This record gives sequence, structure tokens and C-alpha cells, in this order.
Amino acid sequence: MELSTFLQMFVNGTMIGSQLALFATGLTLVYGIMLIINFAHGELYMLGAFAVFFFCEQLGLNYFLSLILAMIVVGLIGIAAERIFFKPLRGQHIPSFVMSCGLAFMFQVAAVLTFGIKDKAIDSVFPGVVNILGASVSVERLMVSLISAVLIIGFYIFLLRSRYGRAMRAVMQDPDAAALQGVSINQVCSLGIGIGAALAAAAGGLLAPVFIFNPWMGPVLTWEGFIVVCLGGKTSLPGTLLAAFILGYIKSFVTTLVDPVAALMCGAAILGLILTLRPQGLLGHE
Amino acid sequence: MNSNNRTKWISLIAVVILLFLIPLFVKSPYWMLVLTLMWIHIIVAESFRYIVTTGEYSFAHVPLMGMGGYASALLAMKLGLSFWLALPLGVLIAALISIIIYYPCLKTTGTFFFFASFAFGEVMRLCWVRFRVPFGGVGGLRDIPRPDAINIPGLPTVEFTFLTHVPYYYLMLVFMLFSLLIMYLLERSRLGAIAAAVKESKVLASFVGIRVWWYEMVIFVIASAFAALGGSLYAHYTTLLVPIEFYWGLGIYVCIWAVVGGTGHFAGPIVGTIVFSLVREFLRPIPQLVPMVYGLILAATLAFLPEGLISLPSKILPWIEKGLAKVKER
Amino acid sequence: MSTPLLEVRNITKRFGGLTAISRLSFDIYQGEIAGLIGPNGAGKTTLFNVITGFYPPTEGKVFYKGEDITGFKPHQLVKRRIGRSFQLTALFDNLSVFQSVVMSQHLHTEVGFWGSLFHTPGNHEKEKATEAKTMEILKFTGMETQRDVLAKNLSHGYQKTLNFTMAIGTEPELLMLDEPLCALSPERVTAIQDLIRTARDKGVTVLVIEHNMKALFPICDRIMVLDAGMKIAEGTPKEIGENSKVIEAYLGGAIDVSDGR
Amino acid sequence: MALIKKLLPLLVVVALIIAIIPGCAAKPPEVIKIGIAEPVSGGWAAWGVPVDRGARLAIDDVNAAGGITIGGKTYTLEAVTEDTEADSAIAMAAFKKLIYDHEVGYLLGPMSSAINAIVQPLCEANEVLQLFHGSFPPTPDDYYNFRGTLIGEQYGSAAYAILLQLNPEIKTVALLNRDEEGGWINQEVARNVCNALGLEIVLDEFLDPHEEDFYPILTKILPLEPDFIGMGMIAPGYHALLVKQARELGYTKPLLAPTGSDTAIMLDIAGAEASEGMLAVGTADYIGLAITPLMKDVGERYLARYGTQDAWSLEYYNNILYIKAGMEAADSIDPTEVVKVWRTPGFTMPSVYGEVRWVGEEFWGINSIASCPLPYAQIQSGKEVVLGVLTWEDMKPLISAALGE
Repeated sequence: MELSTFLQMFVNGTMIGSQLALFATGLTLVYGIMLIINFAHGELYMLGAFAVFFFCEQLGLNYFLSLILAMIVVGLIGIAAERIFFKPLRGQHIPSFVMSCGLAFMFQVAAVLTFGIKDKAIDSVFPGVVNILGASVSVERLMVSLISAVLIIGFYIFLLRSRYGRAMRAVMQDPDAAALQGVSINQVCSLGIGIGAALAAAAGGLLAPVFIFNPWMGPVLTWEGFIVVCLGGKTSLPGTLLAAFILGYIKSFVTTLVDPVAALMCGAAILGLILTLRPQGLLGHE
Repeated sequence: MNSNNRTKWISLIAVVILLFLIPLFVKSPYWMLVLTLMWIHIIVAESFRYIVTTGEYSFAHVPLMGMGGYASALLAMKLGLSFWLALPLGVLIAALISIIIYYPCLKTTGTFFFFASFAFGEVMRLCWVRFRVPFGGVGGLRDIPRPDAINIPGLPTVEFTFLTHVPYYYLMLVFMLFSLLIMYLLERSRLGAIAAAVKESKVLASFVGIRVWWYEMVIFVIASAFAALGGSLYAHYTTLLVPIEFYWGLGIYVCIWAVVGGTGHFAGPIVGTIVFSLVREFLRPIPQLVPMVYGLILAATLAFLPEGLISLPSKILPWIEKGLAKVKER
Repeated sequence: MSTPLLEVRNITKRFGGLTAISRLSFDIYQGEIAGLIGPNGAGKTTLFNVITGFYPPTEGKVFYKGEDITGFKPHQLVKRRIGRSFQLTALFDNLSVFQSVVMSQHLHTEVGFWGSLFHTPGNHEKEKATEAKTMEILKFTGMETQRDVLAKNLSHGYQKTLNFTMAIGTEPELLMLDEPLCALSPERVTAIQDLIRTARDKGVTVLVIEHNMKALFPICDRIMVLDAGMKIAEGTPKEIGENSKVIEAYLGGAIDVSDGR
Repeated sequence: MALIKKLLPLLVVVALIIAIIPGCAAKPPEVIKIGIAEPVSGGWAAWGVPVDRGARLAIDDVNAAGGITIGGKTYTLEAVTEDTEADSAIAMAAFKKLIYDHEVGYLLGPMSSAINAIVQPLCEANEVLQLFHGSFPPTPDDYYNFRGTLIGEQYGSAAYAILLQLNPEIKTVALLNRDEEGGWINQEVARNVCNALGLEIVLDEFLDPHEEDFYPILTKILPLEPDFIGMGMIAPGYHALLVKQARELGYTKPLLAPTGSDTAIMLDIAGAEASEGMLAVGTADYIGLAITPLMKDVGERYLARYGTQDAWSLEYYNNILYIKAGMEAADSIDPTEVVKVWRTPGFTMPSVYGEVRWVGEEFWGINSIASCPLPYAQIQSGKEVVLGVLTWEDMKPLISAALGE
């Protein structure tokens, strides 16, 4: 095989990985803080895309402004959902999972009723293609990866430096101890799901110009997100990043070298093996 | 206690008789179909709950249901076996496969088990998609033979064709009642008691001498066998198997039926399944809104009835009694 | 003395960097009540978990009646009649006291699977037998009044007793008790002390981890002191009481614990 | 009380079930119910809803024009839609409800050939006239079963032939299809056509229907340097995405999706530059490709009413016209009579494309496919330019090629 083809595969994998990373970071955060297996996360992504569509195409706002607005709006939706639906079920895996499925249904219907059933798309913001040693990639994808990187790094800085960030980390490690140290679990939960939802929305909004979106796109992504989260070790954010890229490369290479279904299979198989051979995931703690 | 038991049995028998009489009232083939499918779904939901009695939630359950369907369908199509032979064999095969799937999963527990079982179930499902021979790929299997006629001397022959509705109804009803009875007895048995202990605390269970993984495996295999039974019945009823129908979609629904109905009580999944199936049918005029209604129902249930819909009567009846008392006072 | 019932040989357990137990060896002899004391983090519970196959030792072996039982699964140990209770009361929360104790006799009930499935008459007899035995055990530990209470609804004292009762229910020859006396009211303490003594009189060998030395000293024949994963002293309660090493290492703390409740 | 407590949940259910019995209400005689069984909710709604709209538009037009007069009696049409969710169990329920509860005599749908396989016997047995829209070819014993739209062979073969006319230099092809039953049938057709036209197939792959990122698969295709990439059953949006991404990766040669190409979506998603020269066969743009005044008129009213143009929508509009014509010719509302008329040779029906007949006997042993002409266009500098129209006569040789004869 030529070098350029190999390089192309590598680039594709990196792109997929960075997209997954942004999406799954929120999922990990929500699981880590609230132990909620949030099936509605993909729907938050979908809502993010539609929100950008609404602000950008229908209100004619600037794309980046719409992106920020979308993050805020969806973040608030997430917080509201947590307050109304998840609070009573805190710490119960399966009930909260079922609840999140119900939420997903409702979000889908809401999207259908508001935006209709047709596939939607947003005009590309960064037209053009760049060529790296024979591997070509559209500028918009590069930008998506860059912006996701910025967002994730920003989020990490927030997590490491700010008071709330430290509170979150404390809760992720040991809720009871954190509570004893006077951390307000409610605040942290709201903040956590808010940020998680905002990150999902950001992913949706960023990929809206690259791909097309419709009300039913959520669940497929959510499962990929779950694979990444489990692979990375449930509550470990660095693990999530690592896992996202691993899955990205698997998808890229196996699709290109074998075929798409085989790629899906590899994803599921790896998830199963990791969970059974190393339940704490790649970078998780015992 | 004893009288309570009697009322219980009387009411149960009454209900069963009612179920057998339904075809006399309900003439519409459409409602026959809805009920027939409902009985199959009840088998699956109840067996799902049987797994939950050990405290684990399995996402491989629905794929294993599909496996039962594929196994018996292939036996009937490729080897030309009769339905009455293919069904038990299919169930057996699926049960054996469930061992392969659950063995690795048993190293995990809780959320990990949830996802591990999902992963292995999904791998199996993708096998059907990828290997067109013999599974037929995404197109699935078509023209799966229907059950051959039951021919008891002295009685009229019972034919199963695409036009027969009542025979199917009774077929599924009988299989459902049989499955429910067995699972009920199993839960009342020592195995059930052990499951309860395991659910409470695996550590302590092991320290009173229970081989936790072994009993879990036994329970999972039994549950999978019943799921496979449901799948096999489904296959020979619709005569069509498509892998996508055993994707997480149905898995989530089964989980919802069981949890919303109430996994704590034997009748929970039955209630859940019935409620959701009927809601689906009653809302046919507004299909787009069905998921919304599902969402509202389960949100309300989880918020106000933590033990599930099954606990609704016990929650409401006191109010009614109070109300009656007040009325009497006036 | 006769050959030891339980032999612990050079057990070492490390978690990542830190060493919880280092090269620990001791014997437990038939029919004695041995005490194991030490300050928090001395590795007492870790030792129990290693012996009961919770996690395998980094080095060393455990022998029971001469058989190497290192890293055996709990249910295998129960088969060999080693029972244990838990420091933090681990119970079947939603089972009643009676059910819990029935469950604890898992290995000794002949109730057959098919029998229990279809409630055969023969099975009925066996269930009766189990029931009787359970009541006997409950009486023995003075819990018969609580028989139908859910474990989670019991008072703390009774929960600890139930924990102990279930350990008895497995009909052990070696009974390993993890802090059965701590955080109990004085009368409960004496009650459990008596239970331990009676158990011993019935031929059960007992190994007790305890923090509350006041409560432990009167019942033990022999006491071993653990500190930072090492055995720093061994002897009769009296000797230990006078052992300066022990006193500096630890005794102060114990009295606080026993009083400062 | 205790008894009620125990019984209540199940009693409620039984009560519900019994409450349903009068569910099947008798229809008033002067209304003719037309059943529509398509996925109007869930992931497939994007396909199901437009056809539902098309049929309803036609029914409203017929009623507005005074309904159907037979034997001096005037009937009005009524559309009854039941959701199938593209799920076999739900579809079975939908069909049984339509046939037994609503007692419809005329049925539109389903789209999925797999589902049709299990519901068609019902229609045959109950003498319900069924216009079905799967890509599966008909068989001689499907008496009550007609194809309401063009099928894979027609689309595929025609499209490839046109493409070759425009670019004679084409020698090799890479075939993509979505990994689902319709996609397979279509792929089979594509293979036959390519073999018949002497094209070399360098790649033959299926894609996950949900996949939006085609970079990996394109990375696999491009080194093989096919002269064009053929895509089968693929939704317009995905088609456009594939085009866009192929261009990004530097593929300059033609891409073609014989079905579901939608110029508006193509331009919106892929942009004018990327979609330059793209061939649109069986497009959704009924106004732009109008070959009759009626087509233009209906297309415009559809656009005015629903705010969009959808692929397949007017095919269902046609079906209602066929049924009307059949009834009037048979002078009866009985499906059996209508089928008799339809099966008589030389019977022609109106459609938005003009006069059409039931054809296909020479290939599939029965005349069950409407001989709709196929207008085709090309995107030139951001505009859709009509190149021509393929009639049934033009398609015949291509189809025989497609069938590998």
C-alpha cells in the first residue's frame, strides 16, 4: 500500500477520534459525577446541531455566535433535565438509564415537531481542502478537530484550576468524602450535566456543517460514546481521550482495509474484551 | 395468609379462563395479532426480569431472543425440520450460545455487566449481518416455515397459515402461560432464594458457601432459553427475521417494559408489556407522538412509583378507601 | 501442642507501593480463642481478606489442617468449615433474619432443586428440618425474637449479632470474627462474649480481630499484636497487657476506643 | 377488597381489550377508503411521509373535482394511514388493521420488499388491490399486486446507460450501496448492468446506512481509480455527502445514484462546484423536470402545500389516478373488477407523466409495472438542466441487459 493511503487512513482516524473525544468527554463527565448512563447524550448532540441550524440558518446569526448560543441553550436544557428527571433517581444506574431513554424519546419527538423530518445541513464555514503529504482533508474537518482540542483543553484547565472544577473531581473520586468537605452535590451535578450537555452540543454544532443531521441521529452516536467511555475507564477523562482515538483509528483502518461492518464488530468486541479482562478500563482505577 | 392465597389463586384462574375466552369476544384479526405478539413480548420481558432477580441487567437478552429465532428458523429451512422439533432445538442452541456470551460477562457486575453483555450480544448480532450464509445478512431470513398443523385424531385439524389468527393466539398463549408458570416456580424454589441472596450481596453470599457465578450462570441460561423461545415463536409467526429488529431498540423497550412495570414483582413486566403495547396500538392515529407518550409514562412512573406500575393499585386503593370512608361519614 | 488447625506462613501483601502485611506467620490451634489486635491500618482486616481468599497474598501460604488453602474461593473455604463475619455489617438487607440464617446453611441443607421446584412431600420434610435447625441457631444467639424482621431494619447491635449468627450458621470449625465487639453497648458486648465462649465450648476454634481490648482480653487464651503489618508481640492477655512495646505502639488508643463511645 | 387488589391490574387490561371490540366501525357506503401503510414515524419517516402527502394531495384533488361517479352514484375517497415504522411486527399490525378493521379495498405500500413478502399474501387472500413500492421485481402469480413506481431494474439500467452515453470513456466502476435489503437488490441490478455494458467492477461494497463519514471507504476506493462511483439505494442527503467528500479527497470523475438524487439537496450540501455534471435520474424536482402541464401544476401545488419537494411523492399521486381510472373503466368500486380492467391489454391510465400502461410481461411474466417515463437532468453550473426523457420503449433493451439476458 502506498504511504499516502496509509497517511490518509491515519488522518481519517485522527478526525474521527477528535470528534468522538469531544462527544464522549461530556458522557464521561455525566457518568463520573452522577453515575447516570445517559442515553439522551446523543440527543443533546442532535439538539446542538439543530440549535446551530436554527440560529445560523433561520435567524441568520454568525456561525460562531450560534455555536456558543447553542452550547448555552443545550447546557440549560441539560440542567433542567437533571433537576426534573434525574434528581429523584440519583445513584440508581438502571432507573436513571431508563429515564434517559424516555428523555431521548421526548427530545426526538420535539425535534421532529419543530424542525421536520428531512435531513438538514448547514453551509460549510471553512471551505477548501488542505493536502498533507498526499493525504487530503477538508479545512472544516481540521477546524473541527482544532476547536474540539481547544474546548477539551479549556475544560481540563477549568477542571484542574477552578474551584468548581476541583469540586467536580472530588465528587468523581468519592461523592461522600466530597460531601463531607462541604461540596454541594446538587451544584456539582447541575454544573456537570450542564457542561456535559454543552460539550455534546458543541460537537453537534461543529459537525453540523461537515455532515447532515436529522432527529434520529442520536442513539447511534450514543452507543459509540458508551464504547469510548467504557474503554477509557468510565470516570477517567484522560482514558476517554485515549479510547476515543483508539476507536477512531480502528474505525478508519478496519473500514478501509476490511469493510464497515467489520469495523463495527471490532468496536463491540474490544468493548467486551476490555470490560471482562480489565473492567476498570484502559486508564481507570480499581 | 391462607385465605389471601385462595383469593390469589381464584383470581389467577379467573384471569387465565378470561384469556382463553378472549377470542370469543374479540373478532378482529388485527387485535388477535396485537395480543398474540403481546404474549411473545411478555415471555421475553418476564425472562428479562428473571435475570434481574440476580441484580444484573443484561443487554444480550434480545440478541439471544433473535438467536433462538435464527436457530430454529435455520433448522426448519435448511434441514427441513418440523417446527415442533426446530423450536426446542433452537431454544437449546440459543441457551448453549448464551453460556459463551455470559461466561466472560460474569467476571463483571453492575454497569460493567450491562455494557459487557451489550457488547457480546452486539457482536453476535453483527455476525448475522455480516455472514450472509447462512444468516441472510441485513435482508435476514424470509419465508420461514409456519408451524405444521396439529393433527390429533378425533379432533379437527388446527392449521397455521397467514390467514389463521385464533390458533396462533392459543399457541402463544399456551407457551406464555407455560413459561410464566415455570419461571414462577423457579423463583419460589431454592434457586430463587439464592438469587435473592446474590442480589443482596455477592460477597456475603459467597461467604455462606454459595458459588455465586455458577448460580448466576444457571439463571442466565434459563432466562436466555425463555427469550429464545419467544424469539423462535416470533420467527415462525412473522416468517421473517431481520437483524435490525434485535438491535438495541427492542433491547431498550424490553428493559423499559420490565423496569416501568416493576422488576421487584413477578407480575411487573407483564403489566409493563401490556400497558406499553396497548398504548402503542391506541395511539396509532398519532404515530409521531408515540415515543413522547412512552417517555412521559416512564418518567411519571419512575418519579412517583419507584416500584413500578405494579405498585399502582396498592398506592391508589388506600385513597379510594379513604374517599369511601369520607363519603360514609357525610 | 498438637498440630495447628490454621497455619499462616510468611504472608506478605502489597498494594502497589505500600506493604499492608510483611512476612507474617502464626498458628491457630484446635479449640482456642485467639485474638488479633493492632491499631488502625495495622493490616488486620487485610490479613483476614488474604486468609479468606478475597485477594491472593503477594507471598506466603496459608494451610488449614495441613492443606494449602492459599487463594481458595470463599465458598470452597466454607465447604472446609471456615466461617467469617464482617467488620462493617454486611447483610442480606431485604431478607428477614430467618431467611438469612436459612441461607447461611446453604451447604448443609439437602433441599433438592427439583424438590423445591415442585414442592414434593419429601422436600417438605427437609424444609421442616432446616427450619428447626435455623430456630435452634437463632435461639443460641438469642435472635429468635427478631426472626421475621428484615435485616436492614435491625438495630446495629442485632445486625452485628446476625452477622455472627450467619457465620455460626455455616457450621464452621474455624470461626473468624472481624471486630464483632466494637461499637456495641456493654450488655451486647457481654452477650457476644458469652456466645464466643459457648461456641468454643462446642468445639469451634475462634480467631477474633478486635480493636476493643477491654472486651477482648477476658475471652482470649492467646493474643497476637499486629503493627504496620508485622507481629510485634504474642502471648496471654496478661503478658500482652504488660508488654511495653505493645503499650507504646498502641494501648493508649485502645482504651480511648473502648471508652470514648 | 383483597381480591380486587390482586385482580385490578389484569382486570383493567381485560376491560381494555373488551372495550376494543366495537373498534371496527362499518364504513358509510359512499366513501371509498384508500389504505396507506408506510413508515410515517421513526427513522424512515423521511421516506414514508412524502408518499403519504402525495397520495393525500391526489385524494383531495379527486374529491375537489367531485369525486368518482359510478353507476350514477358519486363516491368520495378517504385516506387511512397506518404507520409501519419499517418494522415487520408493526407493519403486520398495520396491514391487518387496514384490511380487517378499516376494510379497505385498495392499499398503497409498503416500501420494504421484506415486509411486503409477509403482508402481500394477506392482500391476495382478501382480494385487496395493493400498489407496493419495493424494488423487488414482480412474479406472475401476484394477481392483486402492482408496482406503483419504477423498480430497481428500470432506474439502475436507465441511469447507467445515460451516464455511458454522456461519458463514453468510462471503463471501470466502483459500486457502493447501503447495507440493507433494498441496497442489495439494487446492487445486484447494478452488477448485471455493468456486466452487460462491459464495465469492469473494481469494488463492490456495502455501507452502514447511518454512516455519514465516507472518508474511510473513499480512502479504500480512490487508489483503485474507478472511472465512476455508482451508488444505489442511498438517501439524497447521504448521496450529496458522498459527492462532497469524494471531491474533497480529490476525486474528479462522475458519481451517480440511480435513485433518490435530489438536486436541491445536492446543491445545498455538496455545493455547485462539487455537484457540477452530476446526473439526476428520478429526481425529486418535479417542477424543474415537468414534462407535462399536470406534472408542473401538481408539483407546484405540492410545494405550496407542504413547503418542500420530495422524491417519490408524485408517484403516489399517480397511484390514486390509476385507481380512479380503473374504477371508472370498470364502472365498479370492487377491487376485483378494477384489477380485471387493469389486467386487460391496452388499458391506459392518466398520470402526471401522461398516459401510462401496465407493462413488464416480457421480463417478469406479468404486466404489473406502470410504464412511467423517466425524465433525467444534469447539474450544470448550479442549475438543473433537463437532458431528456426515457420512455418505456427506450428502457426495454436496457432492462433486458440489466436482467442479464
